[in-house]
Amino acid sequence: MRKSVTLTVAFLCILAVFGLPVVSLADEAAAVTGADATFVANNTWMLVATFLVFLMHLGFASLEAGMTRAKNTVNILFKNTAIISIGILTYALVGFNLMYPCEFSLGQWFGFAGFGIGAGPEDMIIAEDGVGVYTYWTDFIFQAMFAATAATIVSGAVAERIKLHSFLLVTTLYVAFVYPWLGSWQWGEGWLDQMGFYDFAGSTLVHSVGGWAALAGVILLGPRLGKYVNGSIKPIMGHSMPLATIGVFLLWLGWFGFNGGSVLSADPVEVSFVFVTTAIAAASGVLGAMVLSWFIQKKPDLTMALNGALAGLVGITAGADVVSVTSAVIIGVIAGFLVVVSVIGLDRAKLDDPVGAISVHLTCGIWGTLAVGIFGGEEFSFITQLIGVVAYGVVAFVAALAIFGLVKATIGIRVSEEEELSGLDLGEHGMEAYSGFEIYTTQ
Amino acid sequence: MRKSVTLTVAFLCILAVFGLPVVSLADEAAAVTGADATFVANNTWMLVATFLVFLMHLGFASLEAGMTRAKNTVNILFKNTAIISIGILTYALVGFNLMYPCEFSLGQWFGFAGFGIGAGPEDMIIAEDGVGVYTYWTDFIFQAMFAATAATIVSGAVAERIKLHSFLLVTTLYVAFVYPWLGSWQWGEGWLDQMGFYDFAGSTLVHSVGGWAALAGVILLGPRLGKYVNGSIKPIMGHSMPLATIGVFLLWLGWFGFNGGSVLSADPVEVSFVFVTTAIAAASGVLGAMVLSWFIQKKPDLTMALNGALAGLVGITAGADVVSVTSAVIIGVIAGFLVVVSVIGLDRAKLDDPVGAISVHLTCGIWGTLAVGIFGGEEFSFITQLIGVVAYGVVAFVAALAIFGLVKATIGIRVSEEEELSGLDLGEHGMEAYSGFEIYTTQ
Amino acid sequence: MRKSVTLTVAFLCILAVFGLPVVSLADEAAAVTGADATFVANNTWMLVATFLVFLMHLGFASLEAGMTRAKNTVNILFKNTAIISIGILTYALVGFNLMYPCEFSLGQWFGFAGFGIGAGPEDMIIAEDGVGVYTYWTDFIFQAMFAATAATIVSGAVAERIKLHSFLLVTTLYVAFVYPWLGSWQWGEGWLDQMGFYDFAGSTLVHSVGGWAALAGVILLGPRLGKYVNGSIKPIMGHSMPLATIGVFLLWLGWFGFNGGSVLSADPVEVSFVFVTTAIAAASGVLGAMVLSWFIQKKPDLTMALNGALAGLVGITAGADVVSVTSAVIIGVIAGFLVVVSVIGLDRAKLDDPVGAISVHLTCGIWGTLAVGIFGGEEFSFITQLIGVVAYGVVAFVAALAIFGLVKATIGIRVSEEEELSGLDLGEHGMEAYSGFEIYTTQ
Amino acid sequence: MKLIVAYIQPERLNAVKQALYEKEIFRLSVMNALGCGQQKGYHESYRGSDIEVNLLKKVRLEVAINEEYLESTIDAIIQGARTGKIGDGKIFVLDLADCVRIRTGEKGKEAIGG
Amino acid sequence: MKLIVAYIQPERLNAVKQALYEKEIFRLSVMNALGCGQQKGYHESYRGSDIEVNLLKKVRLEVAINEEYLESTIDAIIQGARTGKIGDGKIFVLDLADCVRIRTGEKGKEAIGG
Amino acid sequence: MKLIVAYIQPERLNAVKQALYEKEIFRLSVMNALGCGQQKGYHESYRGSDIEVNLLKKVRLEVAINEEYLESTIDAIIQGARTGKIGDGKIFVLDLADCVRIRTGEKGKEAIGG
Ligand SMILES: Nc1ncnc2c1ncn2[C@@H]1O[C@H](COP(=O)(O)OP(=O)(O)O)[C@@H](O)[C@H]1O
Ligand SMILES: Nc1ncnc2c1ncn2[C@@H]1O[C@H](COP(=O)(O)OP(=O)(O)O)[C@@H](O)[C@H]1O
Ligand SMILES: Nc1ncnc2c1ncn2[C@@H]1O[C@H](COP(=O)(O)OP(=O)(O)O)[C@@H](O)[C@H]1O
Repeated sequence: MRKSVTLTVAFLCILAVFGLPVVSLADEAAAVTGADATFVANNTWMLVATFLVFLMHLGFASLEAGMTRAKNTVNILFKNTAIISIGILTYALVGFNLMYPCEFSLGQWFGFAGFGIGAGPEDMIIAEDGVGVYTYWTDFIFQAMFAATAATIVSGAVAERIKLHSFLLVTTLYVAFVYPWLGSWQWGEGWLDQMGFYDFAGSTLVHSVGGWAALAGVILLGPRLGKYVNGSIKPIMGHSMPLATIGVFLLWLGWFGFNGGSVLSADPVEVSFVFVTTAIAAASGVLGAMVLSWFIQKKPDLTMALNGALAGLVGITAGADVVSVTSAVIIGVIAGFLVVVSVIGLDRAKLDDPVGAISVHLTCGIWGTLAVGIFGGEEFSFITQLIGVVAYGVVAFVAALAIFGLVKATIGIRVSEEEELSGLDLGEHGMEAYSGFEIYTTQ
Repeated sequence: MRKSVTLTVAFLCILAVFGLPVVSLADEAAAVTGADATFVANNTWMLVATFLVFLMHLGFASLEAGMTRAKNTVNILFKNTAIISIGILTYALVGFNLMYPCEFSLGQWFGFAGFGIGAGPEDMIIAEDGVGVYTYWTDFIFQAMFAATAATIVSGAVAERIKLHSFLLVTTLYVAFVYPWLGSWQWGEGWLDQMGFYDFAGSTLVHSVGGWAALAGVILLGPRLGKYVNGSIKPIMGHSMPLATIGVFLLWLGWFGFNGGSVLSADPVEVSFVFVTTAIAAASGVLGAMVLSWFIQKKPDLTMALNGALAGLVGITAGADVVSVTSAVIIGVIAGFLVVVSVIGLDRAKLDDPVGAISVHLTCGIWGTLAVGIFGGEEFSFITQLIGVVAYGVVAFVAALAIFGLVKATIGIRVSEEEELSGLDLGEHGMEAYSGFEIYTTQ
Repeated sequence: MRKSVTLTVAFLCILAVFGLPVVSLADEAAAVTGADATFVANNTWMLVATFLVFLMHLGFASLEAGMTRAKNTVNILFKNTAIISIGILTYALVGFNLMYPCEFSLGQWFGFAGFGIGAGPEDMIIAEDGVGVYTYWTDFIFQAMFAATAATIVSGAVAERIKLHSFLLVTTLYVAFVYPWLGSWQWGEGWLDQMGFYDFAGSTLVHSVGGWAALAGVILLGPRLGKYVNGSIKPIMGHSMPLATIGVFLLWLGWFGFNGGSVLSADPVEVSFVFVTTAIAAASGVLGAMVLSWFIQKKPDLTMALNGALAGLVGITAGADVVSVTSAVIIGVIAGFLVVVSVIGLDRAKLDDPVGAISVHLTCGIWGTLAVGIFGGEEFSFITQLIGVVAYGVVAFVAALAIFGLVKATIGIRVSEEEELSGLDLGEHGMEAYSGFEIYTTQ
Repeated sequence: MKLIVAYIQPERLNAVKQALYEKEIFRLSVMNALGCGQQKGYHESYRGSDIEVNLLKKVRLEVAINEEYLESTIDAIIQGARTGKIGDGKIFVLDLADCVRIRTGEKGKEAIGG
Repeated sequence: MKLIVAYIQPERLNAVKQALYEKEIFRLSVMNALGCGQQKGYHESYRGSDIEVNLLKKVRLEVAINEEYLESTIDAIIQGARTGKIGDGKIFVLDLADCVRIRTGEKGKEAIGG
Repeated sequence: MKLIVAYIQPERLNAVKQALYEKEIFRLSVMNALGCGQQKGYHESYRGSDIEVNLLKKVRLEVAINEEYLESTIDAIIQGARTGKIGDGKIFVLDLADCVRIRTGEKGKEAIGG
């Protein structure tokens, strides 16, 4: 808040942007260079991107709550509130320094720069070619907001049947160690980066890494009671389409920060181009999913259109800055197709993912990463992209299986049948999400 | 995400803004001018405005869903998800080049610069007086977010009875052709611009153009079943006031980008002044609608207060940068009055607009445009404003009637009575918005 | 919207930020200094912060609605819509000039610079050391968004039983006069500022000032019917946990503007550091509240975790720029503990605060202010902080008691028992929030 | 005295109320119900799978009346609810042993009506 | 055995439960209902038009009891629900042919109570 | 003819429907209810205070049948609903004086079934 702005010395600097005569009397003012000012603008944009990515957590919470049953809503909301808290704190404690170790201690495979944050350059400014792009603090907080995303992706897939404390334990381990360690291979300038692998904002590093853990969780947990009965699929409808829609729009909004911030400066042409490809791919994803689901299911399915938007967004994330607008359309439409096919296919395979997290984040994350090799131009190699996808896939999946498996073997991961039937809100929290509303809890 | 920031060369540029000594050793950094930096800041603001306008689509979706019945919620949400997708894609394909043709081919009435986007200046920078204001991409995406708005306005007015595919068809045609063509008359530097007509951010170009189509749709569709029975009005209550309220607050928020971004740069005085008039007019709109509805209806009506905020916002949109703060109060209060009178009046005239879209966007859009002629100062002529209002009104209304009429005559626009009674969610989508909730569907 | 951008003269200014050769031919462009550009960036950030604080009002509306019963939802939403309107308008009329009087007329205790706004410096630019930090208009609108917050805090605490018009009257008086007058003591450079009291973004000036009024209202109103029966506490559950969660995430988001904007410039290091402490304290607040409530209540309580986030945010608000990251963790965790203890304690004391406003804003506001004296370093004195807390406490509480008391004695503040039982939505508004839904109104 | 319980299609409620009013039957109670009868249900579809919905939304009416109104009440309900399509509903008639008006304590025939 | 069906004002439910408890009647079932009786409804208003709400929110109770409790149950309901204002509600008494406790399979009088 | 009213645990509804189907009873109606019986309720907790919930969520079934189906219907409900735990529910049997199919106007035994 305004503390001590002295109006009397305030008129020295007059806005000259649109042709007004410029008078810069103050020496301090004169000493402010264009590079300094660019730094301020860059850093401001990165902070805007940071709060947009933060908002994605509300997006996930809303989407996941809307796509599941009313009796498990408190549980979902609680998990998402806890995740963002755990994500930020563990990233400060170990994650950041594991992901950006500066120096690797094990080839280009592993490094750790120590616990806690604050050990940045003296003036806390990170610059490129002499122009400040953001501060150390901005760097940390932007990355911290990303970190929790991987865990949130898991949350939706394992919803309605996982024990709360087991989930929190898995999440903490995955976000604190696996995500940042794997991230270091690429963004931390590790071996994959050296090899020429490209993943602009994290189709693989964030979304697939989350998606693999989701898949591991779904396999080890098994489907919700009543989902697959006598070989037939009994869909379990989400309880609030408005919540799901709010979730997707907020995620789309957040993605402007997720991708736009991944430019790592406010470079006008780059950031605005990323905005365009991001928006176009999302719109194309809606279109693709809408058309295909209308065709397959005869009626247009809102949840598929919503997943289509996310599919397009995940798909464009790896190459938002290097593919053309036309390619963005193609990537988006195909992602929209893929998510519909994947949702239906996983259901056939009896892998029960209530919100479609695996289809959106894993299937389309892989697609997006490979798409860089197809549409990204000569600099990018499909093979290298494939190597990256496989490397991340193997390690992330095995790590997730190990963690989930260990927790399953010790404290267990699945709530009792009774609790599942009456809902995790009563079982885990002794609370209802919609007190007073009459809700059929027969399903 | 962070790719290769080399910390070691990073300390050359030290923030000098608040009196710290400045050392700019790097040559590259020294070469960055104040104009360059201003360009970065300008473009950043325009992108922020872009995502704010994007968020308005969630605002519309929420508001429209909240103000209609639970049995039509999936349909509303689907329409709004499809509209933003269609809006962005058609605007990329034809809209942008129809609205900003650079050269007109038919007097100052019509021009088209070809299909697709990307044909900007070589460096993609758009500048004024030598200072970059935004990039070509920013220009496109900011405008694209606007385009879909006109269609969304229609969506609310025709809700709860229009066939989904007919609506999508009408929308596509209107957004792809009518809206950008009409827009070119003014913002594309067409005949109305030449004449001195003024519409800062689109009271007429966006809101009235949407409102006229809404009116045409409402006339051709007829009222919802059960709305006007034996000459008396039977109000049909919206199913979720929290959703409606979320919608209006998000719209208000988005308007800071809608109006603030229409400055087309981050010019501090202009943008902040627009923020002030926008906020003041919205607050005054709430006040006006609240007081009048309290007076007329004896009890304060939340939906009227909410519509009042939007009324004030639509009202100030044409002149946010040229009217005084006091005028903003007057414009807002009168808009608040007008929306109440208009909602009640349209109901008397048996024009059934479930969400008040016509009252908010058309009535107050006209008011706002004329208000520039009254409060805007000597440069602006009431007569010219009136000419603009009438010209847009005639053409938009006729075009909308033609499109709606054609679709009505061919594939039909209204769902069957049976479908309307059981709800469009089941009829068009085979889905429920609130699975499990007990809802009276008797109305 | 785009009015007359002449593309032909647009290519003169090429982005040089990342090493491209720079050609600044235009004289106007050359004349733009780094200080000018910094001003643009600063002001842009302040406007972003402004709309974030605006969004907090939606956060409060959602949180308060979610934590109360469905039968009072319209009333809550109406109050919050009215408050932001009243807040902005009264702040323009008297508040701003009461809070920043420039010159005090009564010692350093009271000053008033006259009615209305607009009397800023000629060029409307406010600068520091020759570098523009924001415009007069930005200053006003940022502060105006703050002003209404104090009233919103009260709204939640007195919910479900206060007469609408009485509440609006109290609010208007408190926001127009008490809040800005008290604010002038510190941010207006009054006596407490002179004394060295420090309250960065308003733990005391905003939150406690709101909290004291909430306490006064709760005392004078008495508890809701059925809350305390025969000496035992009967919890009255909120009707929508998704709404409450949306509210808290939006508040957290808004806080990045509330605290980040309170830097009063886009200073990269300062703003980003404030982002970090703010996020860390919120995350720590969640953790603290989660752990303690899990321990006390045996099951993890979502509403406590949500209040924990807000507790951490209120706690860090006074010292976000002067405490270390580690201190932010400690401040947040303790705030999280405090909010749980305070919620339970107030209930024991039969002070019925449906949303926990007093615990969040008053208890943690005091804690945050004192924490500056503990963790803020040598410049800050615990005693001075305590003096500030007490001074604000005494005057705010007495003023609130006086206003509430006067209104109670004249037009009454509490609705009839019958209205309370059937709900304020029917009683005050003749409307339902969830038309069609079957809701048990027996509680 | 009889207690009539009727299940009808939700959208016919207004018509039934109207028909009852015309027969001067002003007292009734209404509940939401799910029903499964001759009408075989319909299909929803969610995320690519088909849902068979065989518990359809119905409205349940209760009307307590004196014997002499029995015929006209049943007629009125039929008149308001019948569309001729499967799913129109059913009327059940129960014997009512007694009836009490809470406000006055009146019992039997007087309590039912006025 | 009798089955008592009562419509009361929602806000009286707690008082009725209390009164029943005092008479040692611990078993009951509760439903939401809309009712139309002597009470003529009230007016809501929405966007400038008046809505006549004549289906008011009520709570429907069902209490199955043995004959000997009939009087005391009715008294308890009246005591808890009566305010003296129109809209207080009605009590309907039906003959109960049989009663079965699902858990044990017990039938008749034993099943109803304990 | 009889009208069977049964209160069961919500999660047993599917099993009961299944059991009824096997006995070829395809017609039934379902409602939400809150119930208070032998089962003593459970505790929720909200903001540090304990809430005793003694009105538990139940599902109320109504099945109208001809006399000859009475035993098999009751058996089917018991079979589907019984878990052996307190709270399994109750079945009430009422005499049904008449039954009308709205669509056709049929009365009595024919109306109830097919
Ligand atoms: N035997 C029955 N027992 C209980 N409810 C019944 C019975 N028969 C019909 N119903 C109720 O009446 C509704 C309409 O029955 P349905 O057989 O579909 O009507 P119709 O015979 O006119 O086609 C059902 O959905 C169910 O709620
Ligand atoms: N004859 C009836 N049949 C069915 N329900 C009735 C009948 N009479 C009253 N009710 C129910 O009882 C409720 C209260 O009736 P009302 O006549 O308003 O009470 P009172 O006689 O005390 O004024 C009604 O809303 C309705 O739900
Ligand atoms: N005498 C009764 N009158 C009305 N409803 C009853 C009665 N007894 C039981 N119920 C209903 O049946 C439900 C189950 O009863 P409960 O006594 O818990 O079952 P059980 O005897 O198997 O333990 C109750 O929640 C209530 O809804």
